[in-house]
Amino acid sequence: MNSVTQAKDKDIREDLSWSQINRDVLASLERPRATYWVLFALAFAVFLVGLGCEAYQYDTGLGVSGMNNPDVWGLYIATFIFWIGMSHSGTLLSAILHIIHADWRKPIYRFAEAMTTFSLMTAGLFVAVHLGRLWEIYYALPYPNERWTWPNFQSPLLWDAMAIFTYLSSSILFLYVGAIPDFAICRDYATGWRKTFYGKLALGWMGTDRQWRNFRVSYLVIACFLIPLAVSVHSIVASDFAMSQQPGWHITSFPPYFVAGALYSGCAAIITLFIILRHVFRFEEYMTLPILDKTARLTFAIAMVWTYLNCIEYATVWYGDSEVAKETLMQRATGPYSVYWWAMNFLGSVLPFTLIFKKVRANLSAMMVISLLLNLGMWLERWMIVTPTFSHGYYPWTWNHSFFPSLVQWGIVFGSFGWFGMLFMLFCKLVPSVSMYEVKEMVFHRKLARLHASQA
Amino acid sequence: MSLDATLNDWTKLRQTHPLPGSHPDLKWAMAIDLDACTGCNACVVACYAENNLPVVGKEKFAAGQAMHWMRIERYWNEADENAPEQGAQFLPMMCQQCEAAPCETVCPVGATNHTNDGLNSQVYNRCIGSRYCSANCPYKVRYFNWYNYPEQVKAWPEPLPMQLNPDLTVRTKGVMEKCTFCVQRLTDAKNNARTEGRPIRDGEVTTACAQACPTSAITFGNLSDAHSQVAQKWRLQRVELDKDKQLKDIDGSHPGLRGYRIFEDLRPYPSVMYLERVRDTQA
Amino acid sequence: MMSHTILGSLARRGTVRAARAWLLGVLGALGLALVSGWAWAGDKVEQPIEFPHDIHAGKMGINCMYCHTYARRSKVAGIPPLRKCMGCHENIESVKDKPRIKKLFEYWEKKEAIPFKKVHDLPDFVRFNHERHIQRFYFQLGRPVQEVCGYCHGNVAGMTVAEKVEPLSMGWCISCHQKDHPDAPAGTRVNFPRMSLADSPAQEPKAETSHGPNDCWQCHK
Amino acid sequence: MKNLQRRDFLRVLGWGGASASVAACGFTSVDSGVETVKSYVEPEDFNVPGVGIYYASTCTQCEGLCGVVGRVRDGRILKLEGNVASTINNGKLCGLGQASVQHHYNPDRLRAPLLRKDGELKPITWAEAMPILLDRTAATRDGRFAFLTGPVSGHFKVLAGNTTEALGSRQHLVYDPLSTRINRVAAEQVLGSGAPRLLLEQAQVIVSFGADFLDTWVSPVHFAGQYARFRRATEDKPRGTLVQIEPRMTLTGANADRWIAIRPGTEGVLALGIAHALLAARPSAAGAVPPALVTAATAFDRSRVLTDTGVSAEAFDRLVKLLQDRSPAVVLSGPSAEGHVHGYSNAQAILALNWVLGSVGKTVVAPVKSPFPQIAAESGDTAALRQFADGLAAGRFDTVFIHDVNPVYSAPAFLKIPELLPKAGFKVVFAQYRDETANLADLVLPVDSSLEDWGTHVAPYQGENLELTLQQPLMERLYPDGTRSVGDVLLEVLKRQRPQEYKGFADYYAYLRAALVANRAAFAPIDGDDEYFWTEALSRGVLHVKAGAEAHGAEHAPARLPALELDFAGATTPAGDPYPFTLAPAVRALRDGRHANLPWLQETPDSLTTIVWDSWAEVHPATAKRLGIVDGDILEIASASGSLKVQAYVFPGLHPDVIGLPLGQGHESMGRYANGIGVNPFRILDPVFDRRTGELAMYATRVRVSKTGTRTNIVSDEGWKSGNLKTQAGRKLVAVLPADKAKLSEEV
Repeated sequence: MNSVTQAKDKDIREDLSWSQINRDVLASLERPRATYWVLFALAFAVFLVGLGCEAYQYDTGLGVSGMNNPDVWGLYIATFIFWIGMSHSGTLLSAILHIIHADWRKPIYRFAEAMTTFSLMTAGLFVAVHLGRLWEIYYALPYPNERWTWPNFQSPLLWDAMAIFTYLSSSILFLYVGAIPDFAICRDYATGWRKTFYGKLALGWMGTDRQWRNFRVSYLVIACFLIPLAVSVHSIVASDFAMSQQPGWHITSFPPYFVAGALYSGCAAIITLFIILRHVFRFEEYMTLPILDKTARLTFAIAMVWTYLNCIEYATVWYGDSEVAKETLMQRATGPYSVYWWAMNFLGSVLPFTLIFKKVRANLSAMMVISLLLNLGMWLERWMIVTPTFSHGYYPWTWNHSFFPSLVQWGIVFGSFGWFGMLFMLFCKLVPSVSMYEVKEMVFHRKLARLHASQA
Repeated sequence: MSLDATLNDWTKLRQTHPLPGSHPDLKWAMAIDLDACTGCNACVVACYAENNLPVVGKEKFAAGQAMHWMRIERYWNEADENAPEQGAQFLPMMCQQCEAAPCETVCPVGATNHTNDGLNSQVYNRCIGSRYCSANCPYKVRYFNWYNYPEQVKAWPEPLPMQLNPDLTVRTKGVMEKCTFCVQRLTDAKNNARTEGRPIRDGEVTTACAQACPTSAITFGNLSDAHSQVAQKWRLQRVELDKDKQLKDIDGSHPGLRGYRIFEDLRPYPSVMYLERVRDTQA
Repeated sequence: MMSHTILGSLARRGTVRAARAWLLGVLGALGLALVSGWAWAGDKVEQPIEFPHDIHAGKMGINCMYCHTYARRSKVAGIPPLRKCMGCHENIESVKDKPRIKKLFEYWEKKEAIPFKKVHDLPDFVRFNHERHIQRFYFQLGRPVQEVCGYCHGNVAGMTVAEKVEPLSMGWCISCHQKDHPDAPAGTRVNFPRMSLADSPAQEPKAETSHGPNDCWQCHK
Repeated sequence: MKNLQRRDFLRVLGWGGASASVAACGFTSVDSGVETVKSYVEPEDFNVPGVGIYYASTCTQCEGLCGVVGRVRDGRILKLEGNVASTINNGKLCGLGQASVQHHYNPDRLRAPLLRKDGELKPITWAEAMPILLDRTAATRDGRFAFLTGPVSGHFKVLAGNTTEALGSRQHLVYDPLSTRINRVAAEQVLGSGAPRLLLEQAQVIVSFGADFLDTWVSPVHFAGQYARFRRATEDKPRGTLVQIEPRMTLTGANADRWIAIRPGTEGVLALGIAHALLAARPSAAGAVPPALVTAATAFDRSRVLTDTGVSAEAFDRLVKLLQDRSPAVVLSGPSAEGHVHGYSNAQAILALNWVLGSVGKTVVAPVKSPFPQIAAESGDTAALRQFADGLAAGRFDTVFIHDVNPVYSAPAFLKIPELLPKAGFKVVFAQYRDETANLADLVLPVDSSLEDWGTHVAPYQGENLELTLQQPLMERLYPDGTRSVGDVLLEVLKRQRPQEYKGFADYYAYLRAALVANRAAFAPIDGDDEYFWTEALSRGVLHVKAGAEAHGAEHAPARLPALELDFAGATTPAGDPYPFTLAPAVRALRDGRHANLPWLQETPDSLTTIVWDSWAEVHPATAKRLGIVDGDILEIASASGSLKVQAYVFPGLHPDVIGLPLGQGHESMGRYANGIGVNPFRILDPVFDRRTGELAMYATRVRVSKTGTRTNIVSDEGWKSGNLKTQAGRKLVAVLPADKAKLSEEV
């Protein structure tokens, strides 16, 4: 009884034995709940749908996406930003919280980081998908070639590509380095092909204190390197818009606005996956309600920041000198897309207030729904940046108030979720999605702390 | 190789307005007299004929995927929208060949550049179809090949392909295209002039639209040649290429001036000057 | 120092060797990309009549432009009209019985053009202008015609049917146009990527502004 | 022979160029030995591969007959430009003219003659076709022959006439669905010439009663050029002012300084009202005007005119004042004023204003008279079709030739052409496409496109000097065994009928050449032998006909206005009409539908509505409001003679009692680009005819409008799908400057 209440308000039970942690976590690699396979199959199916649509579009031409002269970007770029955004939470949890020594992050940062990596990969897909001539994509790479040409270094799109690739590679590195000790554990417990597999990954980790020392330092270095990178990436994505001529796009406050939005949707996504993993891998002991509670509070805070910056954006337009930009803003609020726009504002700024109730934060199913809705809101935000602006730009003759993406476009967008889910599920099955050694540290420190307290 | 050139000239790359006298020899430009323009569409068809534009058909037109590089826009007065006693207003709109073109800076592969004779070039075979240029074009005069018109859509059933102009390509799926001021004609003219070792004569070459226009509303020529017709028109209207505010706008002292450029306040410095439509209010 | 120790620790596992292999691989790929432009391999083309350039241009030393008469007047060099061949060969009794000449006469009887195969073909988005180059190098700079044509077509006087000996790739074009040889007018030098705005006269000499492959449209259509 | 070499030059080269450029800009093979390069066997030395050469010819797309030059490269005609040598279009060319290359390259062209065998049209060869044609025509019993053509001129007219004659018939019927005959007859009567020269650029005011001279009327490109000069100001002449008065806005109306919507059919009343007001203010003018008109005018006082025409008092007074203040003026009468039962009276009253304003001899002068009446233009009329129909009904024809017209499509339903045509014994249709009429023929002979054929033309409306324009092939036949020149065929017929006269001529080309060379004295001198004359003529494309001394100048206009026969009965419609609206058929680039299969024209947005690839019914906003009609509603437009369903387009440029309906669409058999697109208003025209000329009254059909309940999306270029934006939304795109502020005379 006592221990139960203990478990309720503590981030993690302090009487967890090392061996139990290993057993529980390694179990996730062996025999997850059946839900896992259901989800995986679902993700895979959705991915196949997207793949089909893309194949069709690749062969027929982008026209099948229903895009047209004013609206040349449609959902692809919107969803691209969305996925870039998703990627930020991982860094937030693992790197930032790591540096500020918030140890409650430890059980959940691993999958958050995986999320970073995979959502970046998904985002990268959209860059390719929305190209008219995907097969010529290498023109954008600055490499010495027989044409003796360079890409255009002025183009924010190029900065984008560079930033994203840097971010992707370093976050993969971060993820990998952070997991080396766990790979070693897997190696020690595994048999058959898995032994060699984890053996290779573990890079011969022995756990000697020299290794630990180097490990800690390098981990810290990458973390410090990653944080500014994460911020810069989304700022650069924002500059795709901020640096253009479109009314309602060239707004100075876009970069921070985008970063906030990114962290926001990231946190929401973490909550979703948190709940899913907790269920399918029986991680009740590690992904505990108090941690969820903390994450939820963090989400709420970021939601407020985002709301603030959102208002800033409207204000800058409203008090700015560009009549057309103002017109576009009004168009969003009153025009054909107003439904989505209001939905976006409601989901993004009002809904988070439900998170101030402890009851809600403690209710898994409620949190599941809310987190999904928050992300829907964030996705709508991206779409509201792209489409209404195109549909009502400077030039009235080409206004198109009735643009709506074709099924092919939707198919590809949904497919991307399938692709992400597939990779993520695969990852959780192959790599411990809870960092064993860090949970052990956590438990150890907590114990220690209490001992000190009791002695004092 | 010219990465160093790029880096050396970084400041120049970030330049946001044209330098005076940047085209000492050649600067192609237009003057379009909206009082003469009757909206008869001759220029539009001429453009189709000259530039291998695909006919996309009703369905794709409805989807907003038309490929007319030049379009005639028809506006009614706000005042008499229901009884247009002043008639309609027509505006031929094509790529304005901006001096500080918003489309140029954003292209990831540098497929659209500024040429030395002041054109905004579009290199079809370099384009990868990111459509960023179109997104950034305030006039929305860039047209994207949403489909493979020559092969898959079959926009030119036999024997129509025989009409295609061999001086320029038929663009394929996934590339951006736009009005080029009939650059294939200009290149030939420059070539002949060079062979004969002389500067290009005014009126020696013109665009398909200008050539067809039954009322000669479109004047095309070399703005750097002070005696060319187009240069005279610009001068007379006191419109200057590298200004974003013309005399006309600055003070009311010149009510008679008709010359203006569209969206000048966005500072793209277009190469097309329009002359205001004139209406007799006594009639 | 720090990173050094890290490497040190990893070195035991021989990962540095792996890393080195990686590096080499990447460099190799780049190198390949760079060189690929020179993989031209102009294979010999089967022609309806194996025209002996070596005899006409080589042995006889006939001026290229005597037959290729369009090259100096048009962007397209074209193929000499049949009448051109007959102009001489009608009166050259000595070779009338040679198989190739027989073929020639057959075509002439049928009043039918000889379907020669294109040897030096460019992508259709490229606008190469023979007239320009011949006007400059042959007429203005007075260089020997075989040298001038040879810049791109190689030593045709040494071949029977023409063969492609140069890559004719964009980089290859630039390799000339970028060279600073004394007689290259400033304007024919190339910079990529082009600046977003026309360069000020201060930066580029006047000669450059109106011509020269400084703008993409000079060569791309 | 020169000609043969020319044709050799026009032979298509192995056109690697374009075929490749179709595949261009994606991956293209640059491997050696893939493409072939050919050259001509014996080229002219001006013939350089890769260099386009321009050849002069004539544009036969409309009756304007502009001179054109075609850019020919590697044996392919690529594009047409205006011919600067022609004083009709002075180097300019309209969209319709530009599009004629698509008639030439049209994928739906007939490539072999068709013969009706057991009810089916089956392809045969020319070798089979010609004997059949010759025998059947030879078998025609005396005089039982009719030749229905479109407007003709030049030597083809002569050939057609002679063919008809040779078969003992007088029935060479020249049919033009969009005939301007009422105008011609009235002008003949009032101004002394059917096609007087209009010096628009010298006028300060143009008042046009529905004459769409910028887009479709008589000689649009010529008038557009004049219009530009008319708008320009010089020291001695201010910018001209255009007032357009019509029930439905035409392109010309859209360019007017003042556009006045008038109740259809009351144009004559307004004209007389103006005359009355002017005479009242300036009795001196009455000198030139017969008392008949003066008295006639007195009946039309201001108040009556205003009530009849529905023109606002303010507009009326402004107009009168304008005409009083500024001179010279031109008054034009157009189809919408003439297409009524009293159209002739309207036209007379309107044209008479030129006398009242003293324009005759100033801005309206007599044209140069042609010394060759036999090749002068013969503009068609609709009476010819009625005559044809009557002949068919009476079974008066053993053989009929139909060329350059499509009566089955363009005839009003009440004429029952499709039902009557079978009554003719043997129906030969010369056609480029298997159109509606060809479908009913016994023998369909595919003809050359206008860019493959020879010909001479004399435009009905001439510029400052009388011109004979030459038409020559700009390219070898696309289908050498498939198509032939009508001229050649007729010549064959004539050789069969009158061997003696015609055996001299190898073909139509030889005939033309002989004819012109024989008459070279009549043209502006070209020295050199006949050979040179001929080549020179071809390279110019235009021959200036020396006008006889007697033929020049204004003195040919009658000294004073002859008496008018005015009869406005039926000008105003009875109340309680079951058909409350008047139908205004709008003529567009498609003209009478003969150009509906040109993709460029279909894809080019209509100037005023910007609608593409479709028909539409124009409804005035007020009317739309009253009937609850919005854009895209499918309406049923019903007249007493038929009905059709078409999408609604709310259009301000209308008199509220008028429904606008564009002509030219609604083909059943005109090729892939025309079939099943839009509706054909010709079908529902009422049998109303002009009292005097018997011409079909095109603008007199009364209709009723009802919603069918279905709706569609209008496909237009106009701010497409943005709540149908009609204005500039506060942007400065088209700026307008009041004329009194502008300093046009200082401009270049």
